[in-house]
Amino acid sequence: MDFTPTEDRAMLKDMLRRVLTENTDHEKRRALLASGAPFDAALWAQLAELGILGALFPEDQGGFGGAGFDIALVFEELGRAGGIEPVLSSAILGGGLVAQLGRADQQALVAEVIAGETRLAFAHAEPGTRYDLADVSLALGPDMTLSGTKTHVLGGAEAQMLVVSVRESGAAGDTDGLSLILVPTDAPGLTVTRHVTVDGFSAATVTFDSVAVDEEARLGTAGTAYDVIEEVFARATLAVSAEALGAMESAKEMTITYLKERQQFGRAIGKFQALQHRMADVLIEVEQARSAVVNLAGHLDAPRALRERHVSATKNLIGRVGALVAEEAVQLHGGIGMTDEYALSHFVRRIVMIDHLFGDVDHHLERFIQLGLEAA
Amino acid sequence: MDFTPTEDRAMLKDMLRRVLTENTDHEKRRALLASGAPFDAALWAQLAELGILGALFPEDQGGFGGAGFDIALVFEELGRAGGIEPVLSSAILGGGLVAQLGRADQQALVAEVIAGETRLAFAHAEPGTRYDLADVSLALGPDMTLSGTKTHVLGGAEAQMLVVSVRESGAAGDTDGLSLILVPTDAPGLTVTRHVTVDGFSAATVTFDSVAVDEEARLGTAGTAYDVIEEVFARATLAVSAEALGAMESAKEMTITYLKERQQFGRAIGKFQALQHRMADVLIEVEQARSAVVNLAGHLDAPRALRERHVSATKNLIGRVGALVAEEAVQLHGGIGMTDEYALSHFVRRIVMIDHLFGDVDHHLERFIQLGLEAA
Amino acid sequence: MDLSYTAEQEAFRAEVRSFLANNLPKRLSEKVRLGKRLTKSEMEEWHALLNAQGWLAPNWPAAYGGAEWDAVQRQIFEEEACLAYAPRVVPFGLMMLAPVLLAFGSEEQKRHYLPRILSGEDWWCQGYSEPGAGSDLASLKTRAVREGDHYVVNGQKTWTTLGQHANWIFCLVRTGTEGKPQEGISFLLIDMATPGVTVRPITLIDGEAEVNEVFFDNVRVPVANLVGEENKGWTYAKYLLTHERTNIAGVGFSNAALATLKQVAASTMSGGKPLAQNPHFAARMAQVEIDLMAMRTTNLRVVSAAAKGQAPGAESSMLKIKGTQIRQELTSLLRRATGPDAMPFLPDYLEGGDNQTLDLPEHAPAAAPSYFNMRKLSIFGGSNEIQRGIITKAILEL
Amino acid sequence: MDLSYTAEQEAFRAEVRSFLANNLPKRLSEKVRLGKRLTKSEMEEWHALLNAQGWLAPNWPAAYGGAEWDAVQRQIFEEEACLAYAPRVVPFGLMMLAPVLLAFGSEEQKRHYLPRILSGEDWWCQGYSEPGAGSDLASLKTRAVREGDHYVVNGQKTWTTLGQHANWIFCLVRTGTEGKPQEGISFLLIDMATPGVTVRPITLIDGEAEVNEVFFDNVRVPVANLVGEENKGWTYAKYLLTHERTNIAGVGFSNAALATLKQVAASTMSGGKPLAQNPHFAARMAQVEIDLMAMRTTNLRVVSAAAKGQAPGAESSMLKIKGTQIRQELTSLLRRATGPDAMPFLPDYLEGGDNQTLDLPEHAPAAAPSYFNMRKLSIFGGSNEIQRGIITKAILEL
Repeated sequence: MDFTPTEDRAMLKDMLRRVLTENTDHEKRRALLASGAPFDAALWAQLAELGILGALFPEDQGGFGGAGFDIALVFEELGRAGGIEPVLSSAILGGGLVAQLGRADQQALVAEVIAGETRLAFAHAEPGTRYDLADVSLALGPDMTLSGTKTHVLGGAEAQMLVVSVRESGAAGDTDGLSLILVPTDAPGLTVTRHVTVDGFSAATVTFDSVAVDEEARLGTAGTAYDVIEEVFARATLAVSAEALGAMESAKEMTITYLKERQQFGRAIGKFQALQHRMADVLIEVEQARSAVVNLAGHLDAPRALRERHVSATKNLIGRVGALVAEEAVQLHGGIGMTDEYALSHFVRRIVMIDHLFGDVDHHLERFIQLGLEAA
Repeated sequence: MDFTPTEDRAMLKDMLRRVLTENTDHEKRRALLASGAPFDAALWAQLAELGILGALFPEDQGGFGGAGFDIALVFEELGRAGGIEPVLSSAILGGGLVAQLGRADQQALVAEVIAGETRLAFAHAEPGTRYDLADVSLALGPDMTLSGTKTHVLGGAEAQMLVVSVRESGAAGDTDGLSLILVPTDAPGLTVTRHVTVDGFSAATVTFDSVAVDEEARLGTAGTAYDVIEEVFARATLAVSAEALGAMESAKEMTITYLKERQQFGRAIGKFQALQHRMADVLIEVEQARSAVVNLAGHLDAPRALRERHVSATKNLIGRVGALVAEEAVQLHGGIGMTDEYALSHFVRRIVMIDHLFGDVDHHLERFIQLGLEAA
Repeated sequence: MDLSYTAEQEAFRAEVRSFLANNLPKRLSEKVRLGKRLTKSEMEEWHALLNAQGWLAPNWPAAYGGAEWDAVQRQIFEEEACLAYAPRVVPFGLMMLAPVLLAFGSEEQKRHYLPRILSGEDWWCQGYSEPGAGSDLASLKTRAVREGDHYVVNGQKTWTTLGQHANWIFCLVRTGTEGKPQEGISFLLIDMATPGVTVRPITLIDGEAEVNEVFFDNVRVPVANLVGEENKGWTYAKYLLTHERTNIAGVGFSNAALATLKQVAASTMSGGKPLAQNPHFAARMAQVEIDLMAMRTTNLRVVSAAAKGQAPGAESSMLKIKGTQIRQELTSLLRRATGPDAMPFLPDYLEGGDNQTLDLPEHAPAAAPSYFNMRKLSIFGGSNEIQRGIITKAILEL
Repeated sequence: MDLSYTAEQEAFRAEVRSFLANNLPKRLSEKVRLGKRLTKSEMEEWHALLNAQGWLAPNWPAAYGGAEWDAVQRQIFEEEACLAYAPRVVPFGLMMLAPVLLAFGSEEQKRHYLPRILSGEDWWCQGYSEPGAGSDLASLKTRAVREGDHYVVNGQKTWTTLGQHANWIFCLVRTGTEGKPQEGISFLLIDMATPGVTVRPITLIDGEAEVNEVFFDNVRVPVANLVGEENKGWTYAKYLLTHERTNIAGVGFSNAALATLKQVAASTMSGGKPLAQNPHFAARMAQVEIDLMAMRTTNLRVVSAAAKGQAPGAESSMLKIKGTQIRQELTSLLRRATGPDAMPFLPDYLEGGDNQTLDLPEHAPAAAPSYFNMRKLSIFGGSNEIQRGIITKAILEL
């Protein structure tokens, strides 16, 4: 029972926070987005160079971390700074899948991901699918060509290579029959259409028009990808939960500062007891969110049933607390909290939209109940 | 569209409030309960004499009211005063069933109920049943005897006659096959065991040991009682919703008064903004509760689907708002709000326990959804 | 007590419904239904259609071209217009300036300005809020100094909704510094074409530039543009707050939002069945529907009292708070119903582009932006905290 | 970061579990499990069993018979004891008076009083609150006037939990009237057998007489019964609030309450299937379970920092609030799970009667009374509003 970070992690955290503080701010991010750039390329290179991407992989995969608490640390800081760099899409999702399943020759990709030279993305969702991981229809038949659409592909337009989930047998919703295929984004017949998300990230729709793949492109054994997808989504859920926590910390701190500085009716609005008590509740719930992140980080390598129980508990709690923190931060700020030019807007959008990633509060509440009934 | 009470109702309301104000208070109620008396017999006689029971029946049943707004008016005032007299059990439930279904000779009972001379009760729930109205097992077979148990019979120990729901065909949960039988409480083989409820009302468990009944005792046609039971429960739901509203009004007024009078940290606690804002929210929700009561009162004679939609909407809202008002009233009072000797305790217990009568918030939320799906 | 409408009221409802069916351009209602943003000319189009019908100014006297509807009629119109997804009428001239002019303006002002509001010649915006003031409206700093026949105005207003389309602005300005802050405020009408007026749009959290900052740099305003008496502007502004806040509960909007939500929940598949049959989502949806059923009646109770001449005071604060909570919950549920499809940000589509290449459900692009935009409801127009303060003083008397 | 317990801690847990299995009388744990009320002798029985084991005073120094457990050990014991439905140890002497004596009492006081707490010879109760004071503790009025070798005490205390069983009371009394209200308060030990002490039970909203009023009418208390210095009592009382509020989150209680709730939900039929499978009820139950999973960790984070010597300050206010919310929600859910069977009021059964004639499920009679009783959690011991004030000052620095 020890809640102190190890010395290595404490150092990494300090360094990451310093780099992000020095290199990101709201003005810069707005200018970047206005220019059409998907993220800050210089910062991306720096993160790779400093080993931030390597911290997300264990030693046997070429990194120097990869544990739940490493992921939590990195993403909490990214969330706190409001980074929009494709760490989640390339390292946790794409890189995580290749590292778990890739053959020796494919593992070279992981080293490139860690170096920031290659970016991967995971093309999984399809039109009309929701949060069910097995809801995949894109068929890979004996002719080894793909035709269809993948949506909401995070970082898809900036990736050189996609990990694509495909169905080789069964029907949408079956956990059996799923495979993963590596497809370069410049493959003939593949079209990537980029869009920006509400919270400023870059995503894409990917269409496949008779895109030919071969057996070499396969990640792992045919038809058995579901378990690894679920495991990588557990890691991704931890990542965005920690990111939401970091963004909540920023929103909370901005709000406390604002309460102290903003004068109304002749005094700082932080002197109004009704606002004080609401802020106290926000504080308590942010601590609960932190505990939820700790719980999932500490159970990321637990047996599947226990791990997934924490996945759903944590994502549900993060979603509930996130909505409270985001909405209270805006409300306690008043008008200024509604403006795009004030940094709070970015944190609020990110906190709220994270509920739409990897399952929302309702999805995970239902799943938590279901897992409990299965265990009983 | 008119939300002003008719002149007759306004007069009835004034009179009833005056009578209740003059004749009930918390000390008197505590003394009554401590003495073992189930209710104030003198007040009961006075209510009957003043026509309060008659106001709950339409003219063609020997009363002079009986509309939703009459029921709402009477029970809001009973709730406001904290009355524990058996108006619900005798007039709305027992009396309502006899008035709806009774033969000409049985209708004489209604006149006795209105006069307060005879008290009826409705023996319906059975051990382990919950809020499903059709969950009745007590069998009436060809030998015309009853053996079994009815629980939670409101006013059962003070009634001269019981309306008993019995099953003549089908299984527990079927809406078909239910009948109603009139059984005197002194019938051989019938035992009434009285208990007090958490909120100070009198109830009973009734056991039947080969109690013989005859065809004459039947209310209405065999096997078809469900629709009338549902209708009478709609009226009862309105009654307890209005009663809860009245109790909320009292709890709210006591709390506002307390906030003005109670000094802490050198000023009235009502000057603390955090408490002011919570009280404002209580006020808003009590207005919502009033609207919910109005909605149900106004749709009590609507077609079944519309009526029951309002039954479930109103009871759900009353349950939610009731819990908020009760819990905030206690909390804003502090310690004194926790004591039995302070009148608030009675209102709080009644408001909360009304959620356990005729279906709680969850039951009616689920039912509201179900009715919506059926209508769609 | 009677929950039913009179025959006249039902006939009126039928007339409104028929007018909407025959006159509301589908082009506009589809944009409203999908949460898209209307252009200036589209807003003007609907304004003109209502004016032609004589229904543009429900609460003005007939002498000035008003419809003279009572509160229940206005409520009926509001409900029907919202359910038909009619654009909202831009309220600043019609509902906010006009009542002040009618009550406190000179005959000349009424005769000059009111017809131009109806005709659409003048588009008014509101200059109340200032960057430093917020909920503490009376602490405003924009100054108007008398110089001969003019006031010279310097300062800044903010949160000026649709100010980018307006040619006139009605402002609260400081003309006196003595006494309480409320005492030195005047109500001034300013032509935005006057030299020294600058409008800067503010992009909000949803990505839309719906509000503006308005700067005044030595703007010369004829003294004739003062409404009522100098230093009495606070009284006129407060008059609006207590007497003219019809539809503050937003019942019509909520009815329409609930209808949209139900339709989306019925057509969105989740775990192999419609989301409307998911018990958790259905529970949230049912709860807000139940709250709305009660609030419709709460609103009618206040409206019907107002129709009897009892001016709604702090009751409108209660309606504002509950109405806000319900509207925000409805947009929150629509966002969540939309699931992953709520993520893409498609400003071109929202600004009116006919299609989007991502093949999303039609309601998806506006789901998240509308949710973020609706956070304003509990902030602007007197924050819900200010409303709780009003309730505390006026009803609780604490 | 490491969420697992050390081998020593796991061994300790096993030892606790085994002790409970072998020593906790089923007679007592069944009463606790069913929410029944323990008699004085039953509470004394458990006190004696723990004393025999040397586990009665976890945080006392060994020299005085304490177990000297660290914060994590105490947490483990608490969890296991609660899950085994052990009675709670009456805390007033052990956890509240003793730390004050150890820190501020004279050697003589320690040697005299501490052993008698362990042996059960003295049953202490707490005399802090007064009818007029409430959350404003420092405004207390009970006066102690020095007359020779005695203080003469006059006044009234209230909310004195289990005072009906106690023979001693530790009191905050006013010995000075100058300066701030906090400055003239002293900490006095009073033998309740002294003439002039009267105890009057207060029946609470749940029907139980758990708390009392204690009246002092010219009660003569030897000066030797003063703890520490005169007029310094406020410091000693505050010491308790910041240093000795272990288990304020009530995680152990909540674990046990959740276990009971789940068992009831699994065995209660509703609409033909167990209530645990009703999606609405299951959702409420899952949500509070998820909150509790997080709070367990929040609590351990604070406890583990405390074990490292970082005194928990305002963090315990956060734990108090969240812990209260969870415990109250759990009793609220149990009440609702019980349905109509929660209605009968059966005080005899709750006071220990073995059966009830109504044939209700065993947990039913306590369901509603426990819900009402637990409302006290957010009021007594520093109301949740007071805790939010502490957070505002100490953490938010507003």
